[in-house]
Formats: sequence, structure tokens, C-alpha cells
Amino acid sequence: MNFQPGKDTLKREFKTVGTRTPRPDGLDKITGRAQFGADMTAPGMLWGLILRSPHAHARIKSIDTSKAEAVNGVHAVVTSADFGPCPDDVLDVRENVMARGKALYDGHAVAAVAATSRAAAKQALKLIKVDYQVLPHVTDVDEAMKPSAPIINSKLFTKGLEKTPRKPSNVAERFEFGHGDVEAGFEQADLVVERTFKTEATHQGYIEPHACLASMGTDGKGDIWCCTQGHFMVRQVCSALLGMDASALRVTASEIGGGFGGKTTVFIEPVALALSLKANRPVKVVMSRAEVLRASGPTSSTSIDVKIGMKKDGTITAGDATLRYQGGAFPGSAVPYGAMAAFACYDLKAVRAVGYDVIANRPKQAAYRAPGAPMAAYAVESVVDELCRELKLDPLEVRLKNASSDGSKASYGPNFDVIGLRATLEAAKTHPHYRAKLGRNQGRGVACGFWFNFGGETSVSLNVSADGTVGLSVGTPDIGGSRASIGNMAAEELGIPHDKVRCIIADTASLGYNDVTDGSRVTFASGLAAINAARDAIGKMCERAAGLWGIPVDAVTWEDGAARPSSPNAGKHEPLTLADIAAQAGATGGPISGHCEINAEGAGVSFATHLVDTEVDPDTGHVKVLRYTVFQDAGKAIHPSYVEGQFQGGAVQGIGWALNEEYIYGEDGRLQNPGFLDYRIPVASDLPMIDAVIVEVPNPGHPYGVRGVGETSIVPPLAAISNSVSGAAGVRMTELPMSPPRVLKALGRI
Amino acid sequence: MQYHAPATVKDAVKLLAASKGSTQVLAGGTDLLVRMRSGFSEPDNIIDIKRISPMCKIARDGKGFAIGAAVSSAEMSENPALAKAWPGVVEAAALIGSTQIQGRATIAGNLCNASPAADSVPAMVAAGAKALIRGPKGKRQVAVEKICKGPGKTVLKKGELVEAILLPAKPARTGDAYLRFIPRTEMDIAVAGAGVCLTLDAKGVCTAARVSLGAIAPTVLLVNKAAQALVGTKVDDDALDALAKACSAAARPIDDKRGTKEFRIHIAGVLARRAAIIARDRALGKS
Amino acid sequence: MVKVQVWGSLKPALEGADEIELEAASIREVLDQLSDRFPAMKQAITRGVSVSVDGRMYANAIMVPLKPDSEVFVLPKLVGG
Amino acid sequence: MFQIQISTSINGDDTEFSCEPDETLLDVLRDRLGMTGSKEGCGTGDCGACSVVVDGRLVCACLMLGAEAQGREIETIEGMADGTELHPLQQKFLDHAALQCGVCTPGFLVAAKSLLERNDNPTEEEVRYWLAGNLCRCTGYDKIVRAVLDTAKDMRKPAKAKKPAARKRVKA
Repeated sequence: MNFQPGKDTLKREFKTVGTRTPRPDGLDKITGRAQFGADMTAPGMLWGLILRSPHAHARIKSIDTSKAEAVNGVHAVVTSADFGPCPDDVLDVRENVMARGKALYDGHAVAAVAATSRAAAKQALKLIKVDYQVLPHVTDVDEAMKPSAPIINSKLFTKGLEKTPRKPSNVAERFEFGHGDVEAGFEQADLVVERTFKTEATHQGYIEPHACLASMGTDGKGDIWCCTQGHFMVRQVCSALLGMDASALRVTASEIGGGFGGKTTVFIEPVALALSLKANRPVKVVMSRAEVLRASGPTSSTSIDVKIGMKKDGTITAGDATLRYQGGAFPGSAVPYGAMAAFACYDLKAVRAVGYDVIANRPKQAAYRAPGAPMAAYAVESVVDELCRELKLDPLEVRLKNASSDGSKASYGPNFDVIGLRATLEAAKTHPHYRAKLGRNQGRGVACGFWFNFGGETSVSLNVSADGTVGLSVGTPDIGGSRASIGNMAAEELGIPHDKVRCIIADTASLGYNDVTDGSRVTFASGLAAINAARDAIGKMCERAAGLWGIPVDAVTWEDGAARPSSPNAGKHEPLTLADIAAQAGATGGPISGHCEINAEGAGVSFATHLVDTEVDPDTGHVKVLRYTVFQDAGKAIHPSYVEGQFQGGAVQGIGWALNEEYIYGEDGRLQNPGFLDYRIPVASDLPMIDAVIVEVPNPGHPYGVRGVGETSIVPPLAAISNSVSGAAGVRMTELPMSPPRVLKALGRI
Repeated sequence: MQYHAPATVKDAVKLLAASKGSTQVLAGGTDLLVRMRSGFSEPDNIIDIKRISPMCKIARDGKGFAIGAAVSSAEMSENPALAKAWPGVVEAAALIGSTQIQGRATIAGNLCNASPAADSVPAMVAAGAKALIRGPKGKRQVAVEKICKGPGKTVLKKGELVEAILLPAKPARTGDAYLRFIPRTEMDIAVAGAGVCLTLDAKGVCTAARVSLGAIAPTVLLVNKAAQALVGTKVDDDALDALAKACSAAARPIDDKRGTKEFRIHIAGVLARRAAIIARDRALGKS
Repeated sequence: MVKVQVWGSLKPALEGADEIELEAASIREVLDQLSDRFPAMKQAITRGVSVSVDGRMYANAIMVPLKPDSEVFVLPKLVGG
Repeated sequence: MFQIQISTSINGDDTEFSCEPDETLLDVLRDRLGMTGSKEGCGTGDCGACSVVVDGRLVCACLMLGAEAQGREIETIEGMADGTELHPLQQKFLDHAALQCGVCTPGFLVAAKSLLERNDNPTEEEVRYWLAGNLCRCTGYDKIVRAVLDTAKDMRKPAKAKKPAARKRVKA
């Protein structure tokens, strides 16, 4: 019964899908009763606090916890010694959640305490004596790559080279993508522009700090309540780190106050679990904002060279990029995705993207909305913009001329299926925004962006109640309204009103495994699974109807929420609604439910085009965003309000990245701005309304044509804003953020 | 830690003078509580002055205004007489933090916190404000620009607190203004700030001026040379250019996470120029 | 024969070849043969790879059937935000 | 430390609690009174997720000591709906999909209510500046601002006199 991509036809007529229904979690969230990570308590609960390294790079010679343990109210103190052997794939996580031998960045956890009050825990933290031998450090990506840089991991030898080097370095891996003869391509060009760009690290900036409540008994069973994008991931990683059976640990995902990729890994959960195990009491750990910024996972900072050749008519002849991403103290920056996504918007005969994964004394980077792609798009789209300006060509026309389209070969290898890049460009071209007049010191920027979008492992369970209502359990935490979208898809498929379906996020004991909520996969994959589960239940309901009617099941069809004879030959029978069948479920064979367990394939890639107008104050370098319009392919917008919300939210995060957000490290390797005062995310008064134009080019891989929408929206803004500011200022900007001092300097005013 | 909420200034002074260990006066608390949370400040005593009713009031007499030390920025904005007389000071106070912060933050607290970037301080300095200090030995008045000795340090002695900020009655044809630069539109600490207060004669010639700069030195500066650039002029472009130049020349800032040295030097002049135009227009009754 | 291309940092693992052709009926057969022939690939595959078959991406799926003329790309494992 | 006994009113209910002298009102609400609707996003007054109203004045609960609550009247998100009757802002936030993750929502609602009580006809700019101390990372503020403006429109009565503008802004 599962949807077969490429075989089954797509549904195009909808009743519930495409409407703006109220969200199932709405009331709880507007009345303050929704329970987020930090909102849960347990009987006998202790407060856990984590001691963090003040040094960017230091050998930990010893840790003396005896005085902390003696504090009244303290029930447990843990260090890396409390985390035993673990499988290879979680070694880095183990070291990141608790430093072993060396502190690798400012904020790296070195010990933790659990006490009856926060005050006692705070007092105990102060009494832990850590003897550090401070080591030389490096935080800048280009500096970290130099042969003279301090070596952070003496066992790190660059992978991906023809020959593995004999000397360790901070370069973990080299990646290369592309096809065709790039040098020959540049020779055909009338103009070749080559530029180097730098971007500083940013943070996802979710308003809810990481929080968890862990309870671990001496019987080996445990529970965790936490805000996460993937509670099954939390279960796998924590059980592996604590050496316990995965099924002995139940993880419940709380409401999550923003993630954007930053909650796809663990930071405090294993520590809380270890404290709980030692204290034999539940332990709550809540990060402070400073801890979030110092010690969760920001993005990479990057340094990127881009070279592009163009003919006078706007044809791009070749593109070449070298991307260097610093991903913190462990390998695994987002550089491969940056390298793959860099030129994805262009159908090129000759393209090459080389990526270097670099480590530095900073917190281990985590995913942030289309990880790695915004910086790559920033560099590439800036150079395309410069070529257009130099050759006096319209930036939308040039993009249309070179745009990837159905079947064209992606810069990262495969051929594209049905894609919507052109549709977004056409929509931008005809939008009034594109023709609006600009004033003095104002500029307009255009940029495109791409993200892969994922499917992945997904499990959904759908239960039909005797009264004809439906419970829908999914395992992908809802970070932006997905319960509404998934519930609506199930309602659509079943043919019942949306408010007869209640969608919840089930815990890890109640449902099959689910990959994390990432890669813009949830509305696609959990939606697909919900549709399949509904079809499974429909099949069972048709069987019950067939039994009641005494006709073969293949003579029963499901339409508009009821089983009906499929043809007059099947006999005359009044339709049996879902509620009719549900009422007789017990008598006709037992409870009715539908299930789907899949590794969802067929996720459709997503493209967007952004238009932005800015004004630059030539005396202060201040940039004001005047107007912003997002054009993005959603495949099919299940809930248009939340699709718009994703477009708007992504655009604004991109605006922040472009203008004011940055990690600022001092000479001492310490983060200078670990708070919302100086880590400057956009505030309401910084922004205009963000117009969101939904383009729908259905994805053949989903029964309703859904494409993920969450991530692509953050890919174009960095470049769009930079192109706009460069136009307004009359000088090419090559470094992010474009903070006022940088803009004023570029203008030659200081 | 002990929390005290005295009902009179006298009791507050008594508590301050008698307190052992470190003691902090709590007005709006928008700086103090942040410092306490981050561990930078761990006072043994807190003296909350918001239960002292005279300190929660804005008083006006022939000599001007007395703004009690516990009066919030929001209350200042809501006082039409004050906003009419000293719009620069009121607007500066209204720039401190968010609406939420406005409901608590006080200009006396802003002054005593002794940050070089305090928004209300350059405006107060330009306006010629004085701090009314009460201590075990009685009252004294000190010009606002003399209160801060350096970041976090004031001239207040053991047992002393600021009871009120005194603003003079506004002379005729006088206008004041304060502008600051921040990277966003709200919620940031000033990268630089400039306060200007000037008086014009009937012909529009500047007869007196005070120009102050914030966040470009360890303390807020009163820049006499910049004021001199305005006095005797009609505050025209040449005078404004000279003002900007004098302000940039007086700035001796640092590089930090909020801005570079060169940026601050430049911006000090830009802000002073823009503030002077607003002050001039106010003096002319244009706004 | 299925055409297999290996990309990203995996490329050097093919010991100089840009593209290889294999008799394989599923992703699993492709990955098994790559692991057998190229020791460096084995390590990479154990760490996790994404595979694109005729333009469609698969993460961590090995049972996907291939057509005789399928175009297969082996890519670094994808993560999202 | 000695705990302090406090009598106060929260959402109209007489409430007594004891707290440490250095505990914030937010700590008291969340950890002592179980009122977790006010959220801690920063603890430094920079995000507005803990917005509450004290004696009619919008403040951050993280920047006020619990001890200061003696004799005050405190309003929190938990008291915003009148029984089963949602406040118009709450309804508009639902209608406009003005929330995604929802963690900032209580703070925005409390702050927006405080604005509309002072100014029933705010401009978009006034709404944006009033709410500048409330951070939202999901929505880009667009739908939030629309929901507030739409609520104001609905709540406005022609006869009602307009109070002075919320906050005036000077731009550098």
C-alpha cells in the first residue's frame, strides 16, 4: 500500500491540505502551559551544573573534586573518568560532552555536579580544582591551516589526499566535487572574476537553551526528558556512552524551543544521565545562554575562494571554488555540503569545488539550517553578481540562462529530477518588487540557493478510536508546526476533518526508530509515512467493510472518508464511514490501526530566489533592510502559513548572519560575546515585513508533491544582502558580517 | 546575602554606612542583577531604594527638575513637562535597553553603574545635570561628569548614595539632543554616543554649548573644544564640521567587540554633528 | 553494467579511477564490491555514505534495486539542520 | 542565607512564597510556584521570554528579585486568558500562525498586551520598537507584527481616546 515514487500518481485535489488550520499545540503555547525542556521536574530532583574550561586549549593535569563533594547538598560529581569505553562512532561526542586529558575550546566541559539546590551546585563548582597547563591555541580557519599552527590533535592526518601525510595537521579531510575541464572553461570566458571571501561563525540562536531531566536507576533503566530534534538519537548516543541497553533508556521529546540543526546532537544529556546514575536521583541540567553560545554547536567559520568565467551573453563557462571550513575542535565541519551546494543552482559544463575540513580551538560545530550551504552560496552568488554588474547584465536573466533544470547534471554529480529553480526565478522576474524604484544609497540584491532535503528512517503509527477519531504518533520532534501538517495529511488521506486527528510526538519506547528532525525531512518523510499509515488503516477498514457486506475486499474502495462498493457489480451497500467501521472494530476483528516503517526515499531538492533592497548610511556604515521577498519552491505547501513561516524565519536568520551576528574570539581564545547582548540576532525593529511567495513544482517522490522547505530559505540571504549592500555602497563586500565598521571601511570612510 | 528595603533615605544611608562586606544599592537592577547572575558581583547586602517614596518621584520647582534615583526611564518618558524641557535627556533614557528594561532602569543607576557607554550620562552631562548625593555627613551636589572615575568606579564614598538627578530649569532658546550608534536598531550597548546642549540668542547665534561623548574613553567626556566650535556661530555647516572634527579629535576609544577604534573616532564626529542639528532645531523651536 | 562514481574525499580511495563499472543489482552489491576492491573505501562506507541512484538520494539504504544502466554516485553522508 | 517571606498577588490570586534574597522573580515563578509559562532564554534581560507585568509595568522577571515582589501585583501569561475566554491577542496569534516553536510566545503576548493597553492604534514601527526586547528566532517577526496590528484593529473602539504614543525613537 506504500506510495511508490515514480509509479503512483500524485494527488492534486485537496480538502484539508493547503488550508490554514489551527495548530494542535497552539493553545498550550499561547497559554504558557506547553512544557519545554526546562519545564519538567521530578520528585527528589537534583540540579546539575557543569564546570567549563576558561582556556581555549589546555592540558588537564588533574582535577580535584574532593572539596566539591564535601559541600552540603552535593550528591554527585562527575568527570571524564565517569564515562567508560564506548563505540568508535561516539568517541568524539564522549570527548565533547566531557573533556578527556585536554580542554579543546573555551567552554569545554571538564566536570559536573548535582546538588539539592542550584546554589549548592554553584558553590561546589567553584571548589573543583582543575590544574591546567595552557597550550597555544588557534581559532581562525586560515591560521589553523598553516604549517606553523598549534596542532590540536596529534593523531589527525589529512584524509582524502592521494597520499596520507606523515605529519599531523589541523586539516582533517579534503573533498572534491565537479566535472568537466575547468581551465578550458575559463579560456572560453570573456570575463573571469576571482575573489576570496570570509564568513564568521554564527549560532542557531534558538531562544530555548538546552535542557534535560535525566533519571537513571541502579537497575539499569533510565528516562530522559529533553528538548531535542531527535529523541531516538539521544537514546542511541546516551545508551552507547553510558554502556546501557538502548531499549532500557526511554527518551521523551519535550516541546522544543527552536533547533535549526543545533539540537541534532547531545551536549548535556549524557552528563545528566551520568550524574543521575551516580546520585541515584533524577537530575535536571539547564544550560545558561552563555553556555549555549560557548559550548553548544555554532556553524563553521569559513574562508572561500571562488573563480567564475562568463561570456558577454551571460553564459557561465566554468566555476571553481576552494572552501575552507573550520568546524571546531573535532573533524566534521559542513564543508562537503558547502562544496556540493556551491554551484548547485547552475547547469555547468565545467565545475570544481574543493573543500577542506579544518579543526580549531572552538566548540564542535553543529548543523545550522542547510549546513555549509549559505556560506558557499554567499561566495558563488557574490561573484556571479559581480560578473553581471561588470558585463551590465540583468542578474535574474543571467541566472535563468544558466539555471539548473529538470534532468541537468548537478555540480555535485547526479542528475536533477523535477526541480523548481526556474519557476522561482520567473516568479521573481514578474514580481513588482523587481521593478520598484531605488533611492539614493540604496541597492537591490538577487541570489539563489539550494538544499538537498532528506528522507530517512521514519516510523508512524495511526490509531483509529471507536468514536471515529484518530490518534497519530510520529517520532520526529515538531520544530515548526509539523504536527499540524502531518495530521492534515493523514486527515486528507482518511477523508475526515483535520480536527478529528490528533498528532503527537511519541517517546522512544512507543514507536519504531526515527531519524532526527533534520534536512527539511519531516513534512516530507513523516508526512509520507503518515499517508502510508493511513492507507494501511484504510486497507484494514476496507477489509472490515468487505466482511460486513460479504463481498471480496477488492470490490471495496475508500472515498471521502467511507468504504464504498467499487462498482455496481459489487452489490448495493450504503457507504460505511470511518466512524461506522470504527464503532464495530471490536466485533469485526479488533482494533484498527495503520503503520508505516520506511527509509523514506524520493525527497525532492528545493531551490529559492531572494530579492532584497537595502540602504547604506554612508556616514555610519549602518545597513537598513528596506524590502525583502522570498520565492521558494515548496513542491506542495501542506500548511501555507507554516511554509511562509519557514521562508520568513530562514530569511531573517540569513539577514542576521549577513549583517551583525558573529562569534568574536579574543587574543586569549575566549569567546567575547557569549550573550544575546553582543551576539546580535535581528530584533523586530531591524526588519521590514518579509514577503513570502510560495512556488509549487510538485516533487514526484511524494504522494502530494511535498518538498522540504525549512532549510533552503537561509541559503540565499547572505549573498542577496551582500549583493544589495555592494550595489548601494558601490564596492564589493567580501566579508561577513557586514557590520558597520566593515562597511564604513569598505566605503573608504575610515 | 541580605536584602533590605528601607522606607526613607535616612534609613538607606544608615544601612549603607553600617553595612559590612560589599553592599549594592538596587534601583532598577537591570545592571546589578546581570552582574550577580554572571558571578561578577556577589554582594553581601542589597539595599532596594524603590520603597523610598520621594526617590520614586519626579519633582519640579523653579530651579528645575529633581528625578528621584528610583524613577524608571519609562516614567521619565511619561512626564510631559520633563520631556518638553529636556527631550535629549528623556530620549537618552528611553534608549536604554528594551521596553522591559525601560520599566525598571533608572538614570541614577545608569550613572552609578559607571559604564563609559551609559546612554543617559552624555545627555545628562550636556544638559548640565548634577547628582544629589546623600551620605552620613549630609547632602552634596556633584556635576554628573565628575561622578565616574573610570569603568565601574565612582566618587561615592562609603555610606553615600545618589538620591536624585537634578536638571536645571531650561534657559530660553535652548535645545538638547543625544544620539548614539548601535549596530542594530535596539538592544545594543552604544558603540559611541554624543550629547549636545546649546543656547541661541535671538539672532540664532550660539551663546553657550555643552558637548559630551560616550563610549569613546574610559569615562564620558565633556568636550570643551567641541562646544567652542559652536559658540559664536549659527551652528551652520562650517561650525558643524568643526564640531565633528573636535569630537573625533577628543575621542580616545578602544577596539572591542562592539566597534573598532577608528570607527568610534569617526562616528563620534558624525553623531555630534547630527545631535547638534537636532539641538539647534529644538532651540529654534522647530521641533 | 552499473556506472559508479565516487565523489568528495572518497575519490582518492578509487586509486586513480574516475568511474568504474560494476555488475550490481542493488546499492548493497555496489558497496560490497567497492569495499572488497578498495580498502580505503571500506573504511569510508563503514563511517557512512549517501548514495544517489539515477538522481535520487539515499542515506543509509542498501536494498535499493538498480537497473542495469543505473548511474550511481557515492557521496559523503549528508546531515541537515 | 535566610529565606524571605513574601506576600504578593499573581494574576489576581493572593500568593505567598519564601525565597532566597538573591533569587529572581523568574526563579520564584518557575521553580517555587510551578508557573513555567514565563521562559528563561537568557537570564540577562536581552530576550524578553520572561516578560511579566508588575504593577502595570512590563518587565523581565529575570531582572527582578523575588523579594521585590512584596505587595506588588504581578501578571503572567498564565493569567492572560479570562477563564476559557482567550485574550484577543492569543486568538490572533493562533489565527496568524504567529508562532512556530512557541517558546518566545508567552513573552510576546504579555509584551504586546502591555502595548495595546497603552496604545490601541500603534503603527507597525511602534509595534516593532515596543517588541524589540522580545527575541523570536523562528518567525522573522512578520506574522507576530501582523497579529498584533490585527488585534489592535479589532480591539479599537472609535470613541476611545488615544493615550500618548508608546515609545518615541530617535535614530542616529
